[in-house]
Amino acid sequence: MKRFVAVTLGILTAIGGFVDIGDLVANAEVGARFGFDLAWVVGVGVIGICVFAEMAGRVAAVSTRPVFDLVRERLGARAALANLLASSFVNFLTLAAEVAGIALALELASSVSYLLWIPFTSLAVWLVIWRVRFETMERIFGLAGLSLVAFAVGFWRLGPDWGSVFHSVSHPVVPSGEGHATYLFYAVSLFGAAMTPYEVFFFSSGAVEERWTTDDLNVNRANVLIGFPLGGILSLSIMGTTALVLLPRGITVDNLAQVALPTVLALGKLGLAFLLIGFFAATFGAALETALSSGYIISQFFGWQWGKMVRPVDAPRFHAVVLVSLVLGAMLVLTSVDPIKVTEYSLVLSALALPLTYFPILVIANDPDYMHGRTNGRVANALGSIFLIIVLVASAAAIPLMIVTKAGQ
Amino acid sequence: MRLSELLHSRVVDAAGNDVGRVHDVRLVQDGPLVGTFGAAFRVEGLIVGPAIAGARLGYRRSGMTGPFLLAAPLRRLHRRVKFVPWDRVAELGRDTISISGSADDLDEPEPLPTA
Amino acid sequence: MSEHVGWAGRPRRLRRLDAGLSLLDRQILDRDGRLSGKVDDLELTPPEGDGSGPPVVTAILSGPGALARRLRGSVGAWLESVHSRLHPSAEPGPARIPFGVVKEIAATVGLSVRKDDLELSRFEDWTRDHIIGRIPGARHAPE
Amino acid sequence: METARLGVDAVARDRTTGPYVSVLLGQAEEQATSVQSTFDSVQPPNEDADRLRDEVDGLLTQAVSVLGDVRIAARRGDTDGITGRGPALADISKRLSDLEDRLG
Repeated sequence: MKRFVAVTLGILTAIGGFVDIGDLVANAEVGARFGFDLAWVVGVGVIGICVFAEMAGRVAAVSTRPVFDLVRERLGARAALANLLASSFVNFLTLAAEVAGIALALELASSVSYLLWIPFTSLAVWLVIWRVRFETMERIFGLAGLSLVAFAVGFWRLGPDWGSVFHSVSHPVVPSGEGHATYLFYAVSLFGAAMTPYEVFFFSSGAVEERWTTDDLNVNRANVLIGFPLGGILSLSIMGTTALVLLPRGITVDNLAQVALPTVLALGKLGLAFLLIGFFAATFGAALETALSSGYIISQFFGWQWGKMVRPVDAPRFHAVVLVSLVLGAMLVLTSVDPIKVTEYSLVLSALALPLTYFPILVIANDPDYMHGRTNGRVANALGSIFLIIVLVASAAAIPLMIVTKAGQ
Repeated sequence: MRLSELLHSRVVDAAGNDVGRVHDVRLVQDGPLVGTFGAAFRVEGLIVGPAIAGARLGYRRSGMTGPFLLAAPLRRLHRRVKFVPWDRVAELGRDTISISGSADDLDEPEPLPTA
Repeated sequence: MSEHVGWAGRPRRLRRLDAGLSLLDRQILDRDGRLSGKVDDLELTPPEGDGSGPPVVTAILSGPGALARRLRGSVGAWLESVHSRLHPSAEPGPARIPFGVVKEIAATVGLSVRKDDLELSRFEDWTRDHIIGRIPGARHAPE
Repeated sequence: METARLGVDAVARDRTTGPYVSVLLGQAEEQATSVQSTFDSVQPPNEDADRLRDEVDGLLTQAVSVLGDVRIAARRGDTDGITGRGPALADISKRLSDLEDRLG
């Protein structure tokens, strides 16, 4: 059990990154529109985030430097500031959407409008950050988020024809009725969702919060190799259930209730109960991840004391940033702007900012002054280089595709 | 004077030929003793080269060899980098630093080791 | 290359480093390991005496007063004006950490003093005293 | 429409809970309403289009009304009220998709 609990940082990071409110809906939407024809992107994204999260975790364990320190040390103050502004904006939009996402999950359980829940959900997120120890927090929300495995069970119970599923995953085509640009737009969004920078900000800062050392490199690898593929499997399961049930009926997905529908049909009330717990835990986890990340990266840029490992009075500016982000985020979603649209746009913006985060990680993971003999091996460097190119391409394509396709419509 | 006033400045030689931009400032620890630190660092010279991105990524040091995709082109670019010893600095302007003599007799900086 | 005789009698190579690469933008830790700002710039001073010869690194400059100049452009100007407006003295300079209190230069820069003894933490103190410190539970570590 | 049919189906097979279904149906109704108002705001170019417009609009009005009834039944926890409207939903849904096919 102790060994299993050691990987909850990876699980929470991945759940927050792969199945937060925007991704829950985006995965379901992609399944209902494209079937299994975009599943390969999730696979590519999982490998990409594993490669870079492993490097970031290793750097954090060996040199005790979290990712945003590296960004500033290698890009310099000006480019790091540009990254800080872009990443903070994405973080903030995502945080606002997650605060609403928790409320949407509560609405499904209670049928009380999500807008009424928002003041309580944002207060609850803040209380957890204020009072709960980092390890306790990651265990509760990481493990509770696992109940989203109901999606995988639901997919299996829906009894897909495995042969044809494998065929369409391995031979993707652009479905008739969808343009190539739209297909590519969703591909970039899914890739951006898998690689959102706040995952490595959170993961590496979490590693520092837990005081990882060189002895924890195996824990790092286990976290990465269990957490992120698990997040990917959950994403694919959601896509699969909607591809099997909603696609044949021509249903397009735009809310959380529809995301659950195929699994509810397959598994009934018990399945619904698991999904509701999972929705709650995943959106809550993502809210914690983004709220903390906003404090982490601003503090790490300026060199302020940050973290939950010290008393709040000892990291006052860090806690002030988190508090202000939460208040502003709650105010944004209380305007009844569609939280799901908010995250869809933030995913595209995040694809744009990816290289500014992943490039410095790759450079420093090769720097013997930081790594003391734990620099990248050949495999890590080969994969890192390939994914750096993919990240650059996705970043360059993100905005043109969004304009051409009117954000995938 | 601040370090940032030197970084990125343009460097020209006595004949007015362009030498490049200041990539970095090399320090050596042989100044007067200060507090608990020991000998202070003093400026040894300027590392000057073509205005390229990536001058700050650390590929000037001998131990930085990966990944190939970055290391190969950056190490090649760093071969065109020159070292200007401080006694060659003739005038510090706002954005331009003039050096005495010709740029042709400048050597490459000695590569620093990594840990 | 000049060589010195180290304290143990063995010849020791002088330590050299490239300031932009190995000092600038690094995290500063105080005596107790607390995060105390970044190396935002370095102060270079002409040597004592006639002032000729190579400048000596006399201090680390840290905080918005130092960072603003490096950012240049409108963002830098904005940061500088915020800094001088919030600062009590009429012509605030950047916060100075004399190099004499530097203990170690590695992936981080370690100091031999506590951060409260430096003039670094004005904004931090204000945030603590007026906002965070007033919220119940701020003085206990999370459990 | 189809979302609502699946929802009603789930109720008939006792596979779901009241709050969930009422949110699901409420959102389906909202969607149908927004489709109808978007459609109504388009100016028909000629008389043929006028006739078509009336036909579609009539169908959409029926759809919104049935969806409203189902949603209200779900709010009240009236299972029979929900499942009893299954056939009506199926009928309107089929006519809408026929119409869509005809228009290509």
